Formats: sequence, C-alpha cells, structure tokens
Amino acid sequence: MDNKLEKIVQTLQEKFGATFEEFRGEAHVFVKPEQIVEALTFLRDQHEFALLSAMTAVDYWPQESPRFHVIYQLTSLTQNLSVQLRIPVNGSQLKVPTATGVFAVANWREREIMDMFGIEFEGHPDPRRILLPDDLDGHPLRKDFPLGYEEPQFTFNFEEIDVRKPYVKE
Amino acid sequence: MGVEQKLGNMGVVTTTLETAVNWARTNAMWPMLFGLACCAIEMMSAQAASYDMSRFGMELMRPSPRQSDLMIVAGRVSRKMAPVLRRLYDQMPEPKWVIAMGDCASCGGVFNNYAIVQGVDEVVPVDVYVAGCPPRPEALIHGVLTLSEKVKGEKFKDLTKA
Amino acid sequence: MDLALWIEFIIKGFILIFAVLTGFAYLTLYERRALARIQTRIGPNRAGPQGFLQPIADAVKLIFKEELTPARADKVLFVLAPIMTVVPAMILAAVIPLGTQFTLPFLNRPITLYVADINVGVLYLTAIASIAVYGIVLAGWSSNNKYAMLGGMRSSAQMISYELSLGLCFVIAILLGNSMSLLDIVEAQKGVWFAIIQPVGALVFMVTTLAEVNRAPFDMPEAEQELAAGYHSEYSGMKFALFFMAEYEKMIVISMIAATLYFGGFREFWFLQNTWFSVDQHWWLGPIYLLLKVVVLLFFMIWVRATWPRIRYDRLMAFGWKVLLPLSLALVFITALGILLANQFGAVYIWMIPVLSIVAGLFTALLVNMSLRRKVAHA
Amino acid sequence: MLLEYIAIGVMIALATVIAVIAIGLGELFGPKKKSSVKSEPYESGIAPIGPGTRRMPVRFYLIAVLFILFDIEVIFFLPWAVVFRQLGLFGLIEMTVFIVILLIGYIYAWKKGALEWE
Amino acid sequence: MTPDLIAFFVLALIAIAAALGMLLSRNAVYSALFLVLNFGTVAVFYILLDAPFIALTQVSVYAGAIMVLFLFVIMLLGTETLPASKALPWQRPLAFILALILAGEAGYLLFFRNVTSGTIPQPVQTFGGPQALGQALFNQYLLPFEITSVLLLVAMVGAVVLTIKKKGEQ
Amino acid sequence: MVPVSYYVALSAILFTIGALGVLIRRNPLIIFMSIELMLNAANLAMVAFARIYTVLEGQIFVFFVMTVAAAEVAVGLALIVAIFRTKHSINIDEMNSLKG
Amino acid sequence: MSEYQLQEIPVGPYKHLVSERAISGETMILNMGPQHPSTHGVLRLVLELDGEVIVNCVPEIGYLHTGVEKNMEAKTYLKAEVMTDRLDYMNNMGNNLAYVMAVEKLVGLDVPPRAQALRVILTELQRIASHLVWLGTTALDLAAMSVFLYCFREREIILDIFEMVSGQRMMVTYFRPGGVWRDVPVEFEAAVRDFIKLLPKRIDEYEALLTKNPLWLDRTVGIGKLDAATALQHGVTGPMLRASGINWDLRKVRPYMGYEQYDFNVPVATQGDTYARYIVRVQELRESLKIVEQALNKLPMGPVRSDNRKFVTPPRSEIGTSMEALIHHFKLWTEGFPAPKASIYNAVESPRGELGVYLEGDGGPKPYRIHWRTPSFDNLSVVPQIVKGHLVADLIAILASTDIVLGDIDR
Amino acid sequence: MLRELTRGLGTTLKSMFERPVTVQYPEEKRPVRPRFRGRHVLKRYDNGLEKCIGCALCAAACPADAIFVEASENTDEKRFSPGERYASTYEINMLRCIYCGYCEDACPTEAIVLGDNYELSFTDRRDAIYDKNMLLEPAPAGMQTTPQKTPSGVFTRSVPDMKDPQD
Ligand code: SF4
Ligand code: SF4
Ligand code: SF4
Repeated sequence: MDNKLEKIVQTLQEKFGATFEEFRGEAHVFVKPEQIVEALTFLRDQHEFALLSAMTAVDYWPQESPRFHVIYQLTSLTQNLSVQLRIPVNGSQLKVPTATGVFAVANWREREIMDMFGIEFEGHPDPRRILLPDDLDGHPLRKDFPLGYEEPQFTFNFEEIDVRKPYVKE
Repeated sequence: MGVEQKLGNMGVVTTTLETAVNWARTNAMWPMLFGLACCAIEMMSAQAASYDMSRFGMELMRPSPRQSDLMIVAGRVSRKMAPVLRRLYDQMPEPKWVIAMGDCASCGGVFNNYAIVQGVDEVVPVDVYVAGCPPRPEALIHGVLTLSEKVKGEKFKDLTKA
Repeated sequence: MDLALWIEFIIKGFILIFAVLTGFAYLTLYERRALARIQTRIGPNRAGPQGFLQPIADAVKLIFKEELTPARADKVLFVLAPIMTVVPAMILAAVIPLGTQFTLPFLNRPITLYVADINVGVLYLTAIASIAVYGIVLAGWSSNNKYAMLGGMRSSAQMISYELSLGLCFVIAILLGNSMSLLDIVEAQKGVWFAIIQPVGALVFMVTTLAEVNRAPFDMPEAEQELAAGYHSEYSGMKFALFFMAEYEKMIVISMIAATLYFGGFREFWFLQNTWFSVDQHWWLGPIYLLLKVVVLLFFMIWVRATWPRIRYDRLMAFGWKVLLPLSLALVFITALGILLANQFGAVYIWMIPVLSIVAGLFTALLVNMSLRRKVAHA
Repeated sequence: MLLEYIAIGVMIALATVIAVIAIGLGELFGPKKKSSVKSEPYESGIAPIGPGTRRMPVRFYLIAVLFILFDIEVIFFLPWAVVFRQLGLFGLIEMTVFIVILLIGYIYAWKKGALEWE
Repeated sequence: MTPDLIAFFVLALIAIAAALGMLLSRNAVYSALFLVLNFGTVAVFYILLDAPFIALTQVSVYAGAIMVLFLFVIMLLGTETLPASKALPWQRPLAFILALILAGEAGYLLFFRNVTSGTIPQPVQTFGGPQALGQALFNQYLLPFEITSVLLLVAMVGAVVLTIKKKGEQ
Repeated sequence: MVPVSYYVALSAILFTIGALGVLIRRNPLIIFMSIELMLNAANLAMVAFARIYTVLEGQIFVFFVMTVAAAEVAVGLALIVAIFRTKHSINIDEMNSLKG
Repeated sequence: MSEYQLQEIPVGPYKHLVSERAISGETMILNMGPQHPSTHGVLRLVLELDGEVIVNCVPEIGYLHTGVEKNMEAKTYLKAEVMTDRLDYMNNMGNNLAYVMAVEKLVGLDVPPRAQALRVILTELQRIASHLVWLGTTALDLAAMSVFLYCFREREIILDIFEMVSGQRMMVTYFRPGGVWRDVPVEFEAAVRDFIKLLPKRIDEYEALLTKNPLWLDRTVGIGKLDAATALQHGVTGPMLRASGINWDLRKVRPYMGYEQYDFNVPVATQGDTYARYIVRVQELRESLKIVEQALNKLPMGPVRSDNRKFVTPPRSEIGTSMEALIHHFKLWTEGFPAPKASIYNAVESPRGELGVYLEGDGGPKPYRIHWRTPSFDNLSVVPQIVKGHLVADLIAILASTDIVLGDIDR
Repeated sequence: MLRELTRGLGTTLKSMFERPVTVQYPEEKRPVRPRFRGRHVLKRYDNGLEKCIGCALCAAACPADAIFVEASENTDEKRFSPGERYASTYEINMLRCIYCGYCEDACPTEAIVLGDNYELSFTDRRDAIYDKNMLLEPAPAGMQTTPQKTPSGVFTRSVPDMKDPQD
C-alpha cells in the first residue's frame, strides 16, 4: 500500500476510530454510519478526494448485524489515490445519513441503493425509486429476493409453460 | 369494419387486390423508431450503408407510432418498459406487425430474471421472432423477409385481427 | 366562355396536378436514392425495377392503413388541416409557365402551356404561399398533442418569417423583369438569366426556399430529434401522406418558381438561342428544360440535406430576420439602383448589380462569421 | 383576364377534390379498430403529465406581428417594382424614405430584443 | 339569371354564412377560420370587380397575415373557448334594432335601386392591375403612402412595447 | 355584370353582422374579428364603386384600409396579450379595472 | 362543435421537482422518451418548458433495467462474463476487460503479455467503434445524417475484425480470465493495419463535415457548459471530464494491461461545452489509433492464456490425452473456480469514463456481489444541471454529447 | 464560413461517386468469418457416428440454459456414439441461445460446433426449438447414419484426441 494512503488511513483511524482492512493493495476503511458524512467531508476537504467514484452496498443476509455494508469508493485525482469507506448497517436499523451534501453524485447512487437494497438515506432530497417500477415489491439485490428465474422452454415442457405464461393473444 | 364488407364478396377482385395491397405493404413497411438495447444498435447497423434496409423501402423510420407499420422490439423489455411498449403498440394504427428482434425480446435470452419480461409476447402479439444476440443485420433482414412472406399470405379479413 | 374552354381548363388543371403528383411520388424516390448514393448506400431498389414502384407501394400501403383520429383532437379541423396544407401546394403551380404555346392539330386551337398567366402572378404566389401556413397551425393545434402543438407553431412561425425574404426576392425578379407576370419574367431572361445579374438574390432565394418548404437545414417540423414528428405527430395513413405530399410538392413547385424567376424558366440556355434547341423552334422543349432545371435545383436541396446539420430554431428565426431580411432589402435596392443607372447611362451599368450584391453578400457573410467567431471566443 | 382566374378556380376545385378523394380513400379502405389507448395523445409512450396547456410563448405573437407589418411592406414593394422603370429616381427615393421609416421600427424591435428567442 | 348572377349569389351566400359562422361560433379558432373563408370569398368578389391586385393582397394580408396573427393569439392565450357571458341589458335590443335597420337598407338597395348593368363601362385591360395601381399609388397618393410607413412604424413600436417584458420581470 | 347595388347590399349585410358581433360577443378576440369584418365590408363597397366609376381611387383606398387594419390588429392584439399577461383573463367585462 | 376541455392530469410524483409555474399550468410539462428519437434508447426525460426554454429536467431511468448484477451473482465467474458484454453494448470488449481484470485481481491470476497486448488493441478498437457510434448518432441528432452513415460504415470494419477474432460482431466475450479466448487468426494483423490506414482519412472527412461547419459550431459551442467542479461533484468521468479541463485518464494515471508502454496523449479541452466534448472525442479517435498501431507493432509472440489450470481451461489438445486436463476441464465448466472471500474494486477507462467493477467473492465459484460503477450513470446525473435555461434543441445536443448508453445506466 | 460550408458539400459529393458499400442481402451474402458463431451443428465422426456423448457439459456451461440433453446408454447393437453414452434427446432453444460459444468450448468431444447459419427467424416460438435431428449434420457420404451396429470393444473411448482449434 502506498505510503500516502497509509497516512490518510491512519488519520482516519485516529479521527473516527475506524478499522481497516487491506486486500491486494486496496484499503477498506470501516467507519460508523453516523460518522460517514463527516468522514467523507474530511476526506474531500483535507485530502482532496474530490471524486466519489462508486457507491454501493452488499447484503450479508442472513447475517443480521451488520446485514449490509454500504461502500464508498473515493478517488483523489491530484494524488492518484483511492480509498474505500465501508459502513455496516444493521438489518433492523436501515437508516444511513445521506451524503448528497458532500458529493452530488451520491444523489442518484443513494437512490439506487434505496431501490435495490431498501436502505433508507435520511435527508435525501428525492427519495423515489430510480431503476425499478414503482409498483415493484421488495429490493432485488437483497439476498432474500428471488432471482425470478423462469424455465426455458423445450419440447418436453413447451405446452406446460405456455399454459402458465400470460400471453396476449390478438 | 374492414375492407371486405365494403367490397362485398367479389372473389377474384378481392384476391388480386389483396395481392397488390400485400405487395405494397411488404415493400413499404415503415418501422417505428424504437430501440431498446444492444439489438437496437444492430438495427441501426442494418439501416446503415453496409446492409441498407432502405432497399426494402424501410428507411423511413417514423418517430411517431401513428405513422409506422412495424414495431421492431429491438432489445430487452424490462418490466418498467412493458406498459410503455404496450401503449406504443396500441397507438399504432392497423395493420401493424411486431418483430421481436433478439433473444431478449423473444424470450428473455440470457437475462432470465426478475427485471426482464420473458418474451414480449407477454405484452404484444409477435409476428416474427428473430434469434441471435444480437441478430446480425442480415438476420434482421431475414426476419423482415419472413414477415413479408407472412404478410403476403394475409387476407383482408385478417387485417382487422380480431 | 365556351365549353371547349372549360374543358381545356379542366384538362390542363388535371395534367398540371397530375404532373405535380407524379413529381411528388418520384421526388420521394429521387430523394431516397440520391441520399443513399451520397451515403454510399443503394436506396430503395426492390419494389419494381430499381425501386421504380416504391412510391406506388407507399401510396397503396397508406391508403390501406387505418386512419386514426385521436379522441381529444378537434375532429373537423383534424381532417381539414391536411387538405388545407396540400391544396395550396398543388395550386401554386397554376401560374408557372411551363412553355410557350402550341396549336392543337385538327382543332386548330392554340393551347398555352400554363394554366393562367395573370398580371399579378407573383403576388399570387405570395398569397398562396401565405395561405399554406394554416394547414400546419391547425394540424398542430387540432391534434391536441404537445409535440404537435410545438411543432406546428414552430414551423408556421418559420414559414411566415421566411416569406418576407421570399417576397423580396420576388420583388428583385419583378424589378429585373419589369412585370409581375411570370411569363414576362421568363421572356425577359431570354438573354441573361437573372441568376447571373443577381446571383446573390438567387442564392438568398434558394436559402429562403429551403426554409419555406421546411427542408434541411431548416427542417423544424421534421425535427424529429426534438419533437418526435412535429405537427403531424398524430396523423396516420392518408392524412399523413397529404402532409408529406404537400411538403414535397412545395419543394417541386418552389424549384419551379426558382427556375422561372432566376434561371430562365422554360427558356433554353442562352447559348442555344436561335438554334434547333430553342424553345421558339420546338415548343415541347420548354417543359423539358424546366424539368431539367427543377431536377438540378432539387438535387441541391437533397444534397444540402445530406450534408449540413440542422440549425437551431432560434438561430433559424434570427437568421431569417436579422440576416436574410436586411440582405434581401439591400439587394432590392441594389437592383433598383442598377436598373436606374443602366437606364440613365447605358446598359453596361447593369453589371453593377452583381458586383454590388456580391459585395453585400460577402459583407453579410463576414458579419455572420464575426458574430459566430465572437460566440466561439466567448465560450 | 377573368378567364385566367376561372382557370385558377378550376384548379383549386380540382386540387380540393383530389385531396378529399385521397382522404376519402384512406377512410374507406383503411381498417378500423378503435381502442381507448389508441386515441390517447402520443407522448413518447407515456401518458401525458401535468396540466395540458396549449399556451404558446409570446415570441410567436411578436414574430407574427412583425410579419404582418413587413408583409405589407412587401406588398407595397410589388407595384413599386412593376412601375419602377417609369418612376425612375423619384421612385427610388420614395421607397427609400418608406423603408427608412420602417427600418427605424425594425431596429427598435431588434434592440428591444423582439427578434431574440431566449 | 346570368351565370354572373348565380356566381354572385352563391358567393354572397357563402360570405354571409361565413360571417354568421364567425359570429356564432363558440370556439374562437372556428371564428377565425370562418372569417378567413369570408375574406376568401370577398377576394373572389374583388376579382369579379376587376381588382385582381386588391384581391390577392386581400388574401395575402388578411388571410395570410392578419388571421394568422389572430390564430396565434388565440393559441397564445389558450382561450379557444370562453364562457358565454351575459350581455349588458341594453345591448341585445340595440343590436336587434341595428340589424333591422341595416337589413332594411340592404333590401332597399337590392330591390328598389336596381342599377342596370348596361351603364357600366368595361374598363381598360390594365384596370386594377399592378401597373395602374402602382402608377396611382406612387404618384397621386405618395403622401398617404409615406404616412403608411409611419403608421406601420407606430404599430411596430406599439406591439413591441406592449409585449416585451423588461428583463428581470418575472 | 352584377348590379353594383347588390354588392353594396352584401357589404351592408356583412357590416351588420360585424356590428352585431361587436355588440353581442364578449370575447375581445371575436370583437376584433368583427371589426375586421366591418372594415372588409366597407372595402367591398369601395371596390364595387371603383368598378362602376372605373376610377382607381377606390382600390387605392382599400389598400390603405388594409394597412390600417393590419396596424390596428397588431396593436390591438398586443394590448390583449399584455392585459392577459397581467390579469390572466381577457374577459371584456373585467377589463374595466384597467381604467383605474 | 368540438368540446375542448383542459386535461387536468396531476403532476404526480414530480411535484417537488418542477417549479410552481408548472402546477399552475403556466409552463408545460413534456415527456421526452422512453421512445424518442434522441434519447438514445429508453431514457425518459420529464421536461418543464417555458415556451421552448427548459426550466427543469428530470431524467427517469430504469426502462432498461436488466438485473445484471443480481443475475451475475447466480452464475459462475465464467458464465457471468457473457452478461458483461450486454451491459454497455457499445463497449463490449471494454466491459469484458473490466470484468476479467477484476476476476484476475480477485483470484490473483496473471495474464501473458501477448494477451495483454491483444486486449489493448481490441479495447482501443472498441473505443474507436464506440466513439464512431457516438459521433454518428450525435451528428444524426443534429441532423447531419450523412456523418451517421459514414461512421457506421467504418464501424462495420471494426465489427468485422471482432467477428474475425471472436465469432461475434458485438457480444464478443473474447477476453477470459487469464487471457483471451483464442489467439487471433492470421488475417487479423493485416485487417487492423488496413483499418488504421483508412480511418485517419475518414476522420478528416467527418471533420470536414463538422468541425468548422458554422452550423455545427452554432449548435455546439457554448452549449451545455460544465465546469470542472460541478463535474467532479457529480462524479463525471471520461471524455466529459476531460472536456471540462481535468486531465484524468485511467490509462495514463493507473496504467493497466501495459498501457504504460504506449505513447499517446490524453486530449483535454477546457471549455466544457458540447463542442469541447466533440473535439476531445474526435482527438481520442486518433490517439486510439496510435495506441493500436504501437501495440500491433510490439505485439509479442507467446501464449494467450495463462496456464494456471485452476482457473483456466486446458487447451483442447490436452483434453484427449491427459486425464488431469479432462478433469480440470469438467470441473471448470461445471462448477467453475472458487474465489477468495474478499472484495476488490477495479476500474478501467471505458469510452465513457471510469468503468469500475466492485467484485466480492465468498470463497465459492460465484460472485457474492458484483457492482458495476458505470460511467454513463453519473454522466447523465449531471445533465439536469447543465440543461437548465437551454432550449429543447440544445438538450438534444447536450444529451448527445454526454454519450450515454442506456444499458450502461440501467444495468 | 462559406468555405467551410462548401467543403462539407464537397465531401458529400465526393462520397457520392464512391462505390456503395452495400451488400445486397439476400441476393448476395457476405461470407461470415470462419469463427462466426451461428446456429449449432452436432458433428459426426468420419464413420458416421455422432461425436456427442451426452455428457451434458454443454448444458452445464450454457449461460442461457438453452441446451437440454438427456443421455442414454449405447449398445453395440444400437450405437450412436463412441463410448458408453449418447444423447438421446438433444435440444437447443435458438431463441434462448445467445451464441456465446461456451458449449462449443465446453464440449469434450468437439461434438457441438457453432456453424455459419444466422438466418434464424421464426413465426412461432416453437419452431425455435431445434431438436437433435435438426442439429445433427448428415452422415458423411457413404456412411451409415446412427444408430449403427458396431463390433464390440472398438468404440470404447468417448473423448477423442483433438487438435487446438485455429479458427
Ligand atoms: S438479445 Fe442480446 S443483443 Fe439483443 S438486447 Fe438481448 S442481450 Fe442485447
Ligand atoms: S452458444 Fe452459448 S448460449 Fe448458445 S447453447 Fe451454446 S452455450 Fe448456450
Ligand atoms: S455436445 Fe458435447 S458437451 Fe454436449 S452433451 Fe454432447 S458431448 Fe457433451
């Protein structure tokens, strides 16, 4: 891991009591959900991490605490560094403060996570579904959401599936 | 009410007229400008110089469903898109045809999941399925020719598909 | 007023309308094939030999297509609008002379190769052209569709704006021909085409024409990238075909007008005067010459369409109002001045017109260029 | 003279008849199948939202006004052009005065931004 | 009945009907269109009266420009239909009386002062043509002509002043 | 040749209709249209008279009338538009408030 | 007489996104898309228009939501790869690359140098193809229709090369973890060389039609200005970011696949308008050609697949002879290979910007979580900001200049 | 400015005199590249035996689940393929198949190969399910089709020796 990055991670550890993991040169820093906005602001303002490259979440169902990780991938263009912040989210407490104030890009990204994982972002300016139709129940990227696989048709099951399928006939 | 009532039963005349009209329809089928995903790009390629669908009188891609005869569902139809697709189809005037281009449109293809409609025939009646992911432009043209064959066999009374 | 005259009128009217209609049908093919060639494609070639039956296929298909009237549309106007668009386009050709005249064998009856030669021919053109706006406004309005509404307003505003420069270009031709009768204007071009005396005028006329018939790069109603299908978004079947027809017929007719006013009309090329190829010798050459000129002018339109990007709507209006209008006004005055000088001091001074107007034209181009530069620098 | 206009009249009648026939043909031969969705306005495949309004920007109005006024100017130009050779220099001056006065208005409108779109 | 007369009556009927149509239409767009029709028929009358230039000017200016403006304004304001409002109490009778008077006058003209056609001389060929009009316009009526331009100027300025909003308003 | 009185009569009728329109309609646009109709009726009479006396004055007059009509319409409709934009209504009864 | 009633359709969920004037009906709400010629697929824009001026623009996406991420979780690493082609369907090779690199990084797999060079050549060709489509469609949106057909004509050559190497024109699935599918055929080099000879002339042609054309300038210059700070705030990357004056190209700053060996420039413009984006992309076309040429010249010989049998299927010639190879073959095709319980984030420079893959393994043969950080998604999110106050026509130009691909946005 | 405009016109005019690049499908067909992945073909050995041994590896490898294989036992009386088993049912749903070529890669006997045919359009979804008969290539000239009666003990080896594919 890069020296500069190491220092930044250290300051993060000191400031936010963050824990830290490394895998193949990538730094994954765990912070507490309440502190995420602060941490992001800190990284943006103090360490020139101007780009929130990616933001996503992972579901560790059936594990309940933490059930989710919300992931922020930050990039500093000037120093050519990347750091990943992760916050654990409990299945019972699906609320994370919004980062839209820090990075405008978080707006849509958070909407996507809301849509896909059902994690709520408190204070989000436009909390609507983004990708999925409004009438869909559930959050597809959760592990307990079924894939929705349908059997492909072959001669032996053609009719059987046809009967089940809602065709329009004109 | 279709033509056949107006023309009455005139046997030969109707048949000749049918042939003529079907010929015209196959040669002047204006597709709706409607692309969904990857297949749409191949559809564009089919319009482009190397394949040139205009040879079939098909370059007049109409942006409005009101003026189009053919809906090429080029790509995957998501559950969110399905009502839109249906609405567009409904807004096309008769006679109209649908080509499901590509696997996704035909049956969901590799995307066998919650988000994609497993075959647009759940939403609109499909006349021709074109296999391929994406079908080569030639394959699409083949599909169009298949449709032409089908149209040539149509009778006036089928036109107002009941 | 005898019966024969009525019959003559009807037949001539029919033939003219028929000619324009066929012209329309084959213009669509011509355009599709020419565009295809420019784009290294082939174009429709499967309906009949070389796609020759393509227009017929299109027509038949459209006839047998459902005519749809949206529920919230104003039914009467919705039907009326295409008619009101297509009729002016068709009758515009009435005053254009296609040739001189010939005597009908057996009947010994002189037949003129035009429907009407009225002494206010040019005014007729402006009047009819201005009527054509209604169809589009009403189509946009009656469809009760937001795209159609925007498209209709846009194109009608565009048409009326460019009518002004069009009118002024007519004025130039009148000045040069000293008559408002199109026949006189053609005859006045026996020696030199007005396009040579007033090249910039001819150019402005062509540009205006493009806008007037809503052709690229001024094809706002066709601006499908913005407004789907514009004012005819809701039209289907034959009603839509009529709009299509009107557009292409107007293209033809307006090319005919351009040919008549600036390119010697049905007259032979000046170097063919007094030869076998002269219209005076063989009346039937007249329509052929005109057709030739029209085909070339149409190619120009198609070519431009294939090449240039579309201009933005506000620019289009600004171009019409701020560039073409003053320029054509200036051209009118230059022409008048030239004629005056020629009358006073001898015919050579007529050549002052092209010189001055080219200067004016270049100056305008320069100004436009500068404003563009400024914009580029600003950005 | 009148004859020529009768010819034009005949032409107008013919053109109208042809246009009506064209639409009639379509109405006659086209299949018909109504449905409620079909007759709804087309808006990219989505039901229209927001209050339907047919109101147009005031620009269009201004353009039309300016058009009327300049159209009249063009109309005045036409007889002038026809008799220009008889009028001679006098005619030119006359017209110049006329146009200059109009141009004042034109420039005023330009400066006021009536020709601007944004 | 000569053909002229038949033509006249037919056209007159159309003209009147169109005028009435304008008056009675509930929808302003229709009113405008009826008026256009009326103008068109009047233009035909002008042609019959040997005034072709005026006729086509009528089409060009009235039908082609003024009525287009009307249509634009109707669409601009979105007032195709206005609620039928009550007339002031004195208006209806007054209108009625006026109508009576004028109809009487018309009848009088039609039936009692039937000027025979024989007395009207056939005018010269160019009568009503652009040449003649131009000559008159640019010689005798020079002053009105120039004044017209002032009028147009005033109208232009007026329209601009009334409709252009100053920047910053709204 | 149609007797000129016929034209005058027609003109009168059209004029009446125009006048009626001004009086009974409340939509200012229609009122404007009625005014146009009246002007037009007058024009018709003038052209008719020009024809019987074979003088051009009538026609020239019509020419000017059209110009005036155009100018009037331009300003008049501008007024309506301006009023509408401030008051969001063009009912003529409500326009009284403009006086104040 | 027609009875016309105002349609009162509620503004619904857009209430907080449009201005008050829209609710009173003073401004017009217009739907553009999902079926609209210039929204490049199934994007839907809800526009609030004051006349023709855009007051507000609300993009509605998801009409092409394909569930790729979820679906990939249900497939082995190898089988999931076919989905990557279909994400951003203009950048199939690039997606393959991003994915296989992520997998390789996760499991720790090396790629032979020849495969690396081939990957570079093909991704750069893909970049050219993508930019050609972009140029063509943008030109078409602004009605320069010939450019569209010319661009597609040239793209056809690239697709032919793809077909030559992979058997498919678009959905190549050519890069595989540990290398590429098969070595390129012999005619590959000649075909690519022909192409790089031809294209510069063609680019000159496009430029003759567009670059200095006053109509084109008028439509693009000063339209849709995006300053660097806003761009970063909205996570904009790729040519759009570079057109706003920030020199950030992952190929340069974090070279992968041996990009550091090649000499190329990163075109940067400062204006940040539509024209700048156009210029940047056209220049990138030429730069990509440069890279292709260099890579082709340096193309090393050698194997194209890693011989780590744990992850890479054995060559066909071994299957018949070696039992061990046959077992590996069976195992890899049925079960797949396991990946460690860890996560990585790997980003490459796609024609549209930073294409990142977040890949998490759980020790099994299937991805536990895969997230695609797609550039179009963020690039689109800035559009509402920059179109405000422009005309509808400009929206077309701006949207075109962002080069969005809906498959990339909706995934 | 005028120069730029005319330059564009010149460019398009020049293209007009270029030869059209259009290939007039269906009259002329552009040959596909050797690697092209089109409709599948089930191969045979030179002696007419099917290569497919019904191992269903292709079905397992198929990302779209477009292949359905059912295997049965070969006997020397009725031999379809070398080795113990053969595919008694082999179906590919052409509308599901994404032509990725994984099946070809996965097949241990080079039995399934993606061919050149891309003209796959159907008016009925059912037609898109290709069964074994449609997929199987005809037996080489002079050879028997399957099932064959074969001497016992000869065709025991199901996976043959193969060369690395060149294209
Ligand atoms: S069939 Fe293939 S190419 Fe077509 S849309 Fe589906 S995934 Fe894309
Ligand atoms: S080509 Fe791919 S999708 Fe098709 S059958 Fe083979 S493995 Fe399945
Ligand atoms: S085709 Fe190949 S992989 Fe599939 S079952 Fe037959 S032998 Fe096995």
